[in-house]
Amino acid sequence: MTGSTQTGIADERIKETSFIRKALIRPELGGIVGTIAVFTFFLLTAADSGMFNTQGILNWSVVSAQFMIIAVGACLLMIAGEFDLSVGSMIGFAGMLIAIFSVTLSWPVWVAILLTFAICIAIGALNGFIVIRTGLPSFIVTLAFLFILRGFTIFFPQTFERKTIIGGIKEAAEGDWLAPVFGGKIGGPIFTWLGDVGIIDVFERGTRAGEPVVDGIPMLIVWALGLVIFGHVLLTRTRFGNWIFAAGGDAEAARNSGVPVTKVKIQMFMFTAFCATVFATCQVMEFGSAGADRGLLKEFEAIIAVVIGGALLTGGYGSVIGAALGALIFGVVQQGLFFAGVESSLFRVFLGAILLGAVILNTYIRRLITGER
Amino acid sequence: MTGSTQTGIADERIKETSFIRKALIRPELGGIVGTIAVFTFFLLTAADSGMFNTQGILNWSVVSAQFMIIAVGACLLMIAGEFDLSVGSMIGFAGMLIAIFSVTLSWPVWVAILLTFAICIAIGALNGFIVIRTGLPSFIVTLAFLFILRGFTIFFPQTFERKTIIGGIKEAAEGDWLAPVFGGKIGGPIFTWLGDVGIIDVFERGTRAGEPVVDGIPMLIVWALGLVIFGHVLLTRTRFGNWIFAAGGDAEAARNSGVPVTKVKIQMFMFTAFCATVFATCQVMEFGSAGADRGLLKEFEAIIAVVIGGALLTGGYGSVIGAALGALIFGVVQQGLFFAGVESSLFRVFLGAILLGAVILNTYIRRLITGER
Amino acid sequence: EGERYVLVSHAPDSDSWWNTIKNGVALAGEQMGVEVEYRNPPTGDLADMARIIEQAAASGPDGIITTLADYDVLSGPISDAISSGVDVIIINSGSPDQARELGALMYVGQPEYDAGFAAGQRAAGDGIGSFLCVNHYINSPSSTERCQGFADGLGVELGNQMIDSGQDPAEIKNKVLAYLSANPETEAVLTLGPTSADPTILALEENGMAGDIYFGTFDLGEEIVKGLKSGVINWGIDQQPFLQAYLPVIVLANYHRYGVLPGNNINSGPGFVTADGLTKVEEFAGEYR
Amino acid sequence: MSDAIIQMKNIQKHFGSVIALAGVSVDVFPGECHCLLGDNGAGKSTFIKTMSGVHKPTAGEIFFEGKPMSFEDPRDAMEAGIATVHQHLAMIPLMSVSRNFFMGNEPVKKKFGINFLDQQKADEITMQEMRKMGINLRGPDQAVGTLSGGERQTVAIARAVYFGAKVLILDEPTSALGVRQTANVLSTVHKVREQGIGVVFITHNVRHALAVGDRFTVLNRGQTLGTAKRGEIEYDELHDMMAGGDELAKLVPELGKQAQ
Amino acid sequence: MSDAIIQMKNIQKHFGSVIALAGVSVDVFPGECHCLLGDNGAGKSTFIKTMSGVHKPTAGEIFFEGKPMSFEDPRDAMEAGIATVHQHLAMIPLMSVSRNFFMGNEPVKKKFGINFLDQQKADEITMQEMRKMGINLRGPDQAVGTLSGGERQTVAIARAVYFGAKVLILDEPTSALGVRQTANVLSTVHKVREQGIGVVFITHNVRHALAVGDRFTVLNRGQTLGTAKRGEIEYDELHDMMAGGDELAKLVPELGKQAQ
Ligand SMILES: Nc1ncnc2c1ncn2[C@@H]1O[C@H](COP(=O)(O)OP(=O)(O)OP(=O)(O)O)[C@@H](O)[C@H]1O
Ligand SMILES: Nc1ncnc2c1ncn2[C@@H]1O[C@H](COP(=O)(O)OP(=O)(O)OP(=O)(O)O)[C@@H](O)[C@H]1O
Ligand SMILES: [Mg+2]
Ligand SMILES: [Mg+2]
Repeated sequence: MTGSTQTGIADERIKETSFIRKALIRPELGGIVGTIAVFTFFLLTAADSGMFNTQGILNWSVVSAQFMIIAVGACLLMIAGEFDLSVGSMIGFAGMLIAIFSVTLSWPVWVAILLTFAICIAIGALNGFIVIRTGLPSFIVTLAFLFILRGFTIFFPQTFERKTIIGGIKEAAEGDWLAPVFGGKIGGPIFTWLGDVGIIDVFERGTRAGEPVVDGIPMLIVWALGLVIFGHVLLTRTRFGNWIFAAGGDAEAARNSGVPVTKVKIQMFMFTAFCATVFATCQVMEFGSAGADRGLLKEFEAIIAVVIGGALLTGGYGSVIGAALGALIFGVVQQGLFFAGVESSLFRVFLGAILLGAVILNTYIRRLITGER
Repeated sequence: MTGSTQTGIADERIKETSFIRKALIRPELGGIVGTIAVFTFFLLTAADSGMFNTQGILNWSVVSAQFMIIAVGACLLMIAGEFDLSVGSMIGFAGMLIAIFSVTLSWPVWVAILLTFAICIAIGALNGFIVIRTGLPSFIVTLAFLFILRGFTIFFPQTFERKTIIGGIKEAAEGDWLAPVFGGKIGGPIFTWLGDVGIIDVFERGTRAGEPVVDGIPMLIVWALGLVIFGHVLLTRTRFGNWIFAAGGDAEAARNSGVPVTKVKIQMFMFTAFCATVFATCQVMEFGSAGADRGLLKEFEAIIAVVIGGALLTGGYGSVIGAALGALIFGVVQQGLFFAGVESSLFRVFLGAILLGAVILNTYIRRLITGER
Repeated sequence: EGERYVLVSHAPDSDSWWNTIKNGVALAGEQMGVEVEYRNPPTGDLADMARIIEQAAASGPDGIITTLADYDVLSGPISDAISSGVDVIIINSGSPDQARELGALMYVGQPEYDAGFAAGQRAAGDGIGSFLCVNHYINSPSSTERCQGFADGLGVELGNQMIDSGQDPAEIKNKVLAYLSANPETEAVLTLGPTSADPTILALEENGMAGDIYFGTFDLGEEIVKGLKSGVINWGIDQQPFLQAYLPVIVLANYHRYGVLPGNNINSGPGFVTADGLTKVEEFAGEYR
Repeated sequence: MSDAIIQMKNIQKHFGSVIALAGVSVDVFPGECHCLLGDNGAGKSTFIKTMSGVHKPTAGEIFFEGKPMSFEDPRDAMEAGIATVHQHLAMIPLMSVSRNFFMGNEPVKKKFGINFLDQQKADEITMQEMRKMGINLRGPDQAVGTLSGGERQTVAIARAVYFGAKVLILDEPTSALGVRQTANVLSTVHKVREQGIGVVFITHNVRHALAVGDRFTVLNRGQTLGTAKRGEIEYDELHDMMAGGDELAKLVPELGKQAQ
Repeated sequence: MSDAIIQMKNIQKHFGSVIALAGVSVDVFPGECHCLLGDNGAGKSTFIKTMSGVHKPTAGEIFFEGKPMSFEDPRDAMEAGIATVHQHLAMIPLMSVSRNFFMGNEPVKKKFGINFLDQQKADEITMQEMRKMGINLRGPDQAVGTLSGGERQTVAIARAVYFGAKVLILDEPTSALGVRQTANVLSTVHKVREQGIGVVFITHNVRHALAVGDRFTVLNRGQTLGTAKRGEIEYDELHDMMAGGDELAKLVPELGKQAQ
């Protein structure tokens, strides 16, 4: 067991690589660089536009938090080697279910929410089950569900309520114990105090004159951070996380090594559905209505955030922190271009360019790390 | 060279398969079965709704022909192992270019059309070039172009014309030699004659009373059939077709065997762009206007038609005839549901279900053919 | 001088009708010497629109001009904006009552349902009993309200008379043809804007029903004006989007400069445009009309 | 015979219309190296896959330490003590060596009542085990994709050995290896066997088999041609059996002999 | 020396920071079988890839039939008469045998002034060539995915031979093959050589090399250890050279010797 000198420490066939470069190259590097670049850009161009006052910060934080919620699900699923194009439709569908249960059928809101979660997670599991059993690419299977779920999202309210938008959920949710978990805000007293001592602005007039302009952190942000931390810990610190990487890296090899690939993949589909439902519930509880158009194209936005964050589209590689940074970049750019006063139709052009730039950078970083060819 | 008895004619390790089954299983089988099923269904449920009179047939033929045009491009590209999510945006973009050239800049329509073809095909080549050079998945690269092209499609007309719909192309195209190639109809006299002798209906009321209900075959259908035949011959009867299969089946192996994979893939991206431009030009010439929202989601519809037609999403396998049948199924179902009076929001649900059913059937057929595991 | 106003709409980027608004607001800004911005959710998602209003408020403008496409979704952000000292004018959708409830300065526009209802009554007066509503934007609540209002104005059940046509012109055209050949007894067609009206005109020309079938449409565009002129379209409902964009800027600027404010809401729409007096409309259709 | 770790009786396996195994029986004793030989497509991989729980046999019985067993999936087999190094490597190039090493058997550490991955332990063990095998990694987080084929094979074997299997299955571990790596692997097999572990060693190469094998079973077209003990059988005999009788030797005498 | 078909002089090849070849010279004569031996990662595949136009050398010269040559891509090399069977098979499983057979060299037939694929000719030739190799296909449209590994290897070799190469390069054609298939491949090499074609045969297996080789070049870590003629060198010597000197043989004497 000693004859192998080919693995001696010094290898004359490898040119040197510097230490700093090695310390820097990690999956999130692209996301970190991007985040720094984006903030630098907007600090230079839009500093006095209100983008970085309390309200402004809350604004892009909330938008980024939205992206984060679905990006975490999409990220873990992508690392597990699959992806889900039905996320956007699932958001619309879940919101509509809550509305129908709580408004049309007048069930208690907590029942509506829990039941919706159960149904959506079951649909996620069905997605996963079909993908695994038929061996079809998840692109196709979830594309089918993109259409099916959107179809029902339009059909149900038209059939039951003859509208494509169902409102009145805020009223229905009054006094409900579960609704504030999604639609509430936390930290109110702190913000009141901050407003009182003048650290943040207060409303100048109206019924809420004297109250701080930001009266708490929306639960949406709490969910986003919670999911990012959960996802990150799950992925990097647990054995299940290792299985996610393995399932996405090479399903066959993982299966041979005793990783329960089928279970892992289906659970990731369920988790993605869970994230979509969290997104939908927060939105419905905040705005009090569900519309048939909610969530359009969100699946792409989730995938874009994840890919900007350094994950490999084909699975087996990525990071939740990266995806969260991707979501932050996405949110800040989307809102920031507005603050900077850029023509809104050009947003898509920017988005496309950022996406291309980010993946090229990420690919380069990944090749350095994994020695992939 | 004779010691190998393992390949003797009779192999006791293979159970028998019937001759008929072998004769039947071909890539298009799923498409053929689907087409028969769809027509049977609508003949039974919607026979008296006018779906199968002259007008009705023309109706779903035109819709199917549209899908076919983009499906042929998507099919060849998919067989070459890539796909293009920017097809829909390209349709909008191409139409807008024609409108801007011919209306805003008042250039002759034929110049506008030819220049648009040149620009769009160049963009297709750029797509392909980026995919090949960076080794990124085409999903990401073309997703970026989906956004970039749509952004410009909205930005240009707003900047030049302060509108998002540019009309007046019909007027500009009057007397142009190239415009009728895309927007005209052929076979008018034959239809007049058919109407006169009573084989097809004539209008009973309105401004056109006495004229035959169908006064010619739109060039759209001619283009569709032409492209299908061209694609089919190219794929199955030329050496280039073999290279398309090879490039998609295993790019590395193909390259080692001397197939110019890079060239093949880039040319297929260009061909897809060409098909999208044909689609856009036909539409602009027929309707006389270009809108910033044209072509939305067409990329998915093309992919769905191709996949229903039996192609493998990951490349190396498929058939243009199958894709054409997929487009036909798509068009007939979409229009047929109207004739049959089904709630229109359920169309998406049907589409999703058909997609799932078709790919499962196709996967089964493919495994029989290729012995894939 | 130099006031800044932001107009937030609920329409997706590529919508042609809203383009008129965009042009109107730009013109008003130029004339009044104020800075104006037009913002909209790229996909038409109202939840995204709420964020844009919040963001507009954060950027500290002097006034916000916004639609009220869904009271539930938008009331929160709008009332927060008002409370933080931004003056708000509601345009286009929502209702004068809702605008007042929120504390907006005024309402400029014509509620979708009411417009549809009025159109329905007019059609009923012309002896119409059944119709086809070509909805090219089924996801949006306001489109559905127009169809629903029309049906209620006619006094019939909406049911299957509204079709989800999609936005592809060829598909719209062929779906209309399919519907009309499957339901030949249909007496009227209602389209919701240029996107659905233009292909519908072609469809009717193709099946010979042009000029024969009763045809009404919302909003104006080049082809619609031609249709009105040739008699294919009986009437168009014009809310004059230009005014919905232009007037609020004028009102806000004058309010901020001189403290003057009209006492009433403004009805932007004169209602129906018919073949009479189309010249101006023709000239500026899609741009300012 | 009753002290065999694993007994496979009359195993059959069909894939659709393909009969991959038509009744194969093999048993493995502790401390022996049981070689499975056979031509391409003979069913060797399929056979050991039923042994390691990847496939379920269509018919036949498996006894593990005397008790009838049926493995639902590879985890079951692993937990029972069957470690497998598959022909097509069970390594994931994008993952680090230590994550690969512990894939499916990650060490955990309880913290706040939750089972966390014990990354530190995993890293230490990986480095140490790889060093034992003569491979000096740049670090435990080096991606497997950066290793050479021989190194990867060694990681896979080290992993299997480390997890204290009672039976170690190696599916053609030497086929793509050079002389040095081959010697390395063979001496590992030798060492493992001396620890009392039963080894199932699959190869095309009769010499490799003879170098370490105690018993030899030849498969042919899904059936056993019999099992022989070391010393009972000679190189030529084994070679002819693999080639499906002596016909081949006659046909290409010069090359056939010299080659193996 | 001037009648060598191909002369590779001092070929270097770097991949980023990896030096795969550090100056290797080899020449091939008509009708000879030149064996390339070497451990994993020695650079054998990289070397023949520069020969067949897949890689461009970082430094060094290639002379083909005495004239300096630089191949832009594999087509150039093929057209010059260099046929290669790559280690990782150049076969596409989803495509039919006949389409694979002619991949990159499809026969064409002019009709209406357009070059159409001559499918019938392709099918006939494929069936006939495969029959020559002892493989009876179900039909020319059978997918390669349904063939066994050995059969696929044979298709690849048959293809290379058919296209009338002046040099045939085989990259480890036998490593995954059983006894019978190996004998088959070796006898094919023998036949090809007798037709006056130069063969470059890469293997880890010294016996396979000795069975058919005329000259032997050993690569080690990107460098040549020298070239020897048949009869000038013995099994043990070659084996030790491959293993990088005799140190190995001392370390694992029993196994090392017996194994190969
Ligand atoms: N999943 C599968 N589906 C269908 N047939 C299969 C499957 N796996 C193996 N086979 C077939 O079963 C037979 C035995 O294959 P197996 O891989 O066990 O052979 P092997 O002895 O390991 O060959 P090699 O020496 O080439 O590795 C072959 O005919 C093969 O084609
Ligand atoms: N495309 C590439 N990019 C980077 N490194 C490469 C590439 N191809 C080969 N190498 C490296 O070059 C060296 C030689 O590889 P090569 O494949 O030529 O070896 P080989 O002698 O064929 O080995 P084997 O016997 O395992 O096939 C190895 O260190 C390998 O990792
Ligand atoms: Mg095997
Ligand atoms: Mg090699």
